Amino acid sequence: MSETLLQTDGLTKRFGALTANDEITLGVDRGEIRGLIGPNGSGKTTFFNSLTGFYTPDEGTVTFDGTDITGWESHRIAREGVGRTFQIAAPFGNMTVRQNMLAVQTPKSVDEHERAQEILEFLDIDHIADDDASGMSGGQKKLLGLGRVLMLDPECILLDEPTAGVNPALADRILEHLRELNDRGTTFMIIEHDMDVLKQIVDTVSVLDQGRHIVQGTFEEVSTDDRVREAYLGSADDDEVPV
Amino acid sequence: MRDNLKNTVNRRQFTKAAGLTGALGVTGVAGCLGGGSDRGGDKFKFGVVTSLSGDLRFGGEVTRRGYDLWKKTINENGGIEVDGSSYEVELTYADAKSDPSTGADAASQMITSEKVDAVLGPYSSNVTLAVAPIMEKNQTPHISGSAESPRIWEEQYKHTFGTVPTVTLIARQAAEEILSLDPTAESVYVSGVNGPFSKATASAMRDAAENKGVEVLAYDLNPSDTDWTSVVSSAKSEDPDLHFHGGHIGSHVSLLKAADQLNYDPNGFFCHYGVNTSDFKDGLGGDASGTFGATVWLPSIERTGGKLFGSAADYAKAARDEFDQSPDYTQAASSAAGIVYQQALEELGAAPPLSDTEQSKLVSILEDIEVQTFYGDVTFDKEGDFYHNNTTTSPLPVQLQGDDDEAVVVGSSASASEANYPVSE
Amino acid sequence: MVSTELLSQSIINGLLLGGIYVTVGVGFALVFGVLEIIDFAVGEYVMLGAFTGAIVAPMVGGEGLLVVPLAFVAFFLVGVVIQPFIHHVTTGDRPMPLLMGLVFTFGLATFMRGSILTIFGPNTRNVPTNALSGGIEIGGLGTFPEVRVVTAVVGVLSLVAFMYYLYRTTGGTAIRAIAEDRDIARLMGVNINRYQSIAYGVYAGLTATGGVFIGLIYSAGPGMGLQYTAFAFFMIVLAGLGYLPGIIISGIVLGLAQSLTAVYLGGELVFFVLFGMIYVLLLVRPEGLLGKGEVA
Amino acid sequence: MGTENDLTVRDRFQALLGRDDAHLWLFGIGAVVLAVLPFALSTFWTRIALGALMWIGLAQSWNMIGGYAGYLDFGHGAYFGVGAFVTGIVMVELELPFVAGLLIAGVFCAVLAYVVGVPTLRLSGAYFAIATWAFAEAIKELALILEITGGTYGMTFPTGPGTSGIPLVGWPDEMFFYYLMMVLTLGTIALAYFLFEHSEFGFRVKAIRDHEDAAQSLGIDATKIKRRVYVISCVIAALFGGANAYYITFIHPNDVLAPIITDQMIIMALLGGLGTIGGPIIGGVLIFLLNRLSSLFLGNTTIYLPLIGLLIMVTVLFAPSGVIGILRGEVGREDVKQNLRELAEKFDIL
Repeated sequence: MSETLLQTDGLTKRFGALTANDEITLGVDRGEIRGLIGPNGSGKTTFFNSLTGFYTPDEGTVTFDGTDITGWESHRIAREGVGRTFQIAAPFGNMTVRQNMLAVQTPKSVDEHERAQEILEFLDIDHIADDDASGMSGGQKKLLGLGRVLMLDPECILLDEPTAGVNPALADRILEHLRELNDRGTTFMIIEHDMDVLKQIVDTVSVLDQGRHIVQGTFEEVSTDDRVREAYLGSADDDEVPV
Repeated sequence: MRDNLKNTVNRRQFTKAAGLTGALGVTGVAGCLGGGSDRGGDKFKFGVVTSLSGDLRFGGEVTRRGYDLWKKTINENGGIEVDGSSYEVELTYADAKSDPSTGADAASQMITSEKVDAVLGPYSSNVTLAVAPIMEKNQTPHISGSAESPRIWEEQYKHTFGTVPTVTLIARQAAEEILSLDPTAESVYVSGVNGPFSKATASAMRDAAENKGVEVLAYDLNPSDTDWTSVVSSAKSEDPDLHFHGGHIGSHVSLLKAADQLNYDPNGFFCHYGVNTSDFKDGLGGDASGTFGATVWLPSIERTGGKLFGSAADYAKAARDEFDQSPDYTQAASSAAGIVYQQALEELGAAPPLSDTEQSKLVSILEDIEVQTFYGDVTFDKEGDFYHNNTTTSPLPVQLQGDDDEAVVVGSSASASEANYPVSE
Repeated sequence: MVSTELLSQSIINGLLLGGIYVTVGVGFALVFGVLEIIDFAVGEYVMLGAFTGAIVAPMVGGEGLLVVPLAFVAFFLVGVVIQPFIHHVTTGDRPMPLLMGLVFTFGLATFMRGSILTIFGPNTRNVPTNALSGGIEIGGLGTFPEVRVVTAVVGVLSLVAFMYYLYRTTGGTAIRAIAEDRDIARLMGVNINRYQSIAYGVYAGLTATGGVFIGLIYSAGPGMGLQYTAFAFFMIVLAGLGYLPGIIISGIVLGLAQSLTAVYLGGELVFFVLFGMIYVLLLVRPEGLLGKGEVA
Repeated sequence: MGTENDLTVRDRFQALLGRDDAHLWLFGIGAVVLAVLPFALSTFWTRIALGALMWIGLAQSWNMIGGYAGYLDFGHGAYFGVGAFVTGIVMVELELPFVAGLLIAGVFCAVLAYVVGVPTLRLSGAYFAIATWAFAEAIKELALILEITGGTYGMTFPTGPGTSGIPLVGWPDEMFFYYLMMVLTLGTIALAYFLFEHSEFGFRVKAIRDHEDAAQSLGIDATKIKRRVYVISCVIAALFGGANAYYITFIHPNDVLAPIITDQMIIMALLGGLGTIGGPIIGGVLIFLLNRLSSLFLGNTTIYLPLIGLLIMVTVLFAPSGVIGILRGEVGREDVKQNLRELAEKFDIL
């Protein structure tokens, strides 16, 4: 089962003189969990944004499940089956948790109320379903962010630091949920700084440095790779060197 | 400034303000109380709808002075005499804010809530056109001392009357006289504000020139708050003998200032409405001299009658004593509107408050009325384009002359002074 | 006058009209760009300045120009006192701070306009000047009205002075730091309250000064402010939000469009063309005419 | 804490507001009260009540795009005016009854709003606000120079029996217009309630307002949804414009297209409480009554103008979530004190 689900080919995004993504060619297989790492400013979030239609790439293509989705509007990409979360998990204000879930544009055939209830139960936040979403804890907000994406029933989910700022117990729970979802067939690509977290969950890791895709491999392969060490040591954030 | 300070909130207003607070949010309750329907029978009560704020507050202020002065004077003289007893006059005001919708509500308030005997009209044609239908529906008499727009009379409202001849007549007759001054003008540049009254004025000026066979170099309408240097530059390059301008005081001031700044100097400027107001003279700060205008009334004018005020001069003195400013014809016509009611009520012979049938009778009396006042003879047309407009009072061309920019009559009439023409600074 | 002279005169008129708009736009651009305040009262500072001219000038020998420094100082102080209120409603945990500031200043504008109308009445008042009257004729080109020329020069000079202050002085640096990031500015030890108040005070003073000149050109009246509020808004978006020198360009564009439309297309069309142009320009160039503004 | 007996009036009120069906109850009771109200009122107070109803509806229509969708529409009044003129043109030029005019005005403004919305909604924040403002000014100027609108002479509507086109309505009087406004306003409130508070559509609108990127990533087509909200809110303003024009009988570009129309809608929605159903209702009633009654009852002074200005400032200072915030108990003595303290700190300017 090594069929490629999401493939970028020479994906390039420039901001004026700065090239944030430099000809990134990268494929994610169906059913895998892919980690995406790199020093700060290496272009990880930009890559997500280019993939999901928030930025129009200057060059290159994005193919999802055989369909060229380059330049599509983000909501269309989402409906096509690529969900994503943001680094900052902000619920929509003035609404309950459940209403946040119902806001998602689900496929017409789905009974959204039923689905929302299932997902909330799956994530163990159904007990606060009718509370004001703005009153949730940070970790609960992350769960809600994940829950909203699940409403789309996506084949592939891009997660931007799913456990950042969440207490360890809740972080473990989130990872547990991800694994379970992966077992059911969902493909993931995860930006994560916490290498302990990454180690537990990913199948393979892609490393970005200065906008370029420099290495891909298993966690062990990558963590011993010289280019990766250099990339991290070369940057100011030496605390982020993988061990 | 002084007259405004005088109008600080008095006790009656204060009571109303207090009542207002109560009325907020509980319209229903306030409605049942009827908000001011507690009128006694010892006074004639008139509702005044005029614009004290909004775009047309200049004129609104002038009409208010006219109505106020009439009320004050008649009450000092004991009031309106009906069948041997005298009844004082009470005015109740509403600010239409130059807004037809507010004006319509004000009219309704006067009739159904304040239960006035008659209404003195709003300033500006837009508000008049919204108020008049309500007068029709309620069959309440309504005289405006300021409505000069021809549109109002075209609508043929039975209950609405006006003491000022429509501007179509005023501007045209004055313009024709000014065009006859020696040396006779061969060309004229007509500008105006693109507003209902001003456009009617400018087009009457244009018609006058065309009637006299004078070449009209341009007929140039502009938004009121435009920068008038463009008009002045265009006019200057056309080099007309005379410049005619239809607008309100604000636009005259802006136009003449721009002309001064650009050294544009035709033989004369004729502006209508309002060269004879202190607003205009103050606005130009001494540069108003020589400007031509049109009027139907001046403090110095001789008129045949003198009901309430002995003569134009008497009225002017009373006005100056009260407001510290010379009255212009709108103010005079507003006071005259009151005098017309006074005469009509005397003829009607009914004590206040007037019943519906008495109000209808009052309207019939107004249709046939002939009053001789300090302002001139007032009658109302019974048919035609000027239905219910007083076209009897004759218009005159004036010019601001002398050190204090006194308006004097010029042109062909017997009492006319020599015009400063071509105008020299 | 031949028609080329009408053309050159119209261009002169347009440029000088643009100068008037610049005097209103400069301060406004500052409070928008630096304090992120959209001040609905901007036109009312113009009105208050013009009124100050009309009332004070007769006391100082009928010379409106002498009122200028007084107007600046007086409204600088007014601005310094008002700014904390605006600052307060546009910060903290309030929802939609942009709108809060807008509505607060809308109330402020209503208060100012209503107070002047109630106290001084509706009359138009002259702001006298003996120093500047008439125009200087330059053969072949046209007439340069003295008072308008001085106004335009003052407008441009105050822009230059502003730029100098912002980029060459400590206070200016502090203000720019605040514009970049309030929290960092605070960490750097900048008393942001003081500098924000100063910036707003300078804006109020300058706009009122512009008002004195506008009073000299036209006259003073309680309702005159509204149109300048509109123009101030249009000035800063055409300039490109946050890009101060763009104010000159937008002044020129607005002034010329107005003047040339009036002469060559018809006076009635002036504002239709002007507002239509602003709308279309915003759609096609939201980053300002020069493309140097920030796009929200 | 506390038993039933300890509840204060405010607590009870909040409890009532908190009930699921409270809104429906309030709406039902309100509708009944409104329906019988004119029988208790004089003609004048009926007019005032119908004016208040109209402004509630207008404020609510602005609240849809401004409060729920978060787009500061400074040109909303343009649709009020265009609705008025289209209704008038249909009645005067085509000699059709009012109902036809109103329907055509609604359809016309739907198309206009769609065409305008496509490019304009690409802008956001202050840009959108100023673009819509310029658009509205341009529309006003256009109406002043067009022949068909009557230009600067304005337009007088046909009145009298038969002009309404509604069976059983003779000469349309205050009662007729009252019920017309009542139907429009209650319809607007009901629409706002079901659209924005009780449907996925409304959740999506709020999602876009709060976090447009996140909403997009959840499959929500923000462009399409914003355009829908814009068109709906504009059509409502147009319907009120047409109804009001027929009621006033005379319209002029300087009146029905005045920027103050938009300003009032914004102030009402904001002071009442943005992005809520109750806010524009409370704001609309309060501001309209304050404005109208003060100009009518304090008719020979303009002192009410600065007072209204002060009121607006004080509300923004102390009740940022509007009057509805006060009713919800968000503006207690402590909050005011806290507010004053924070304000005082900002005076640290020496």
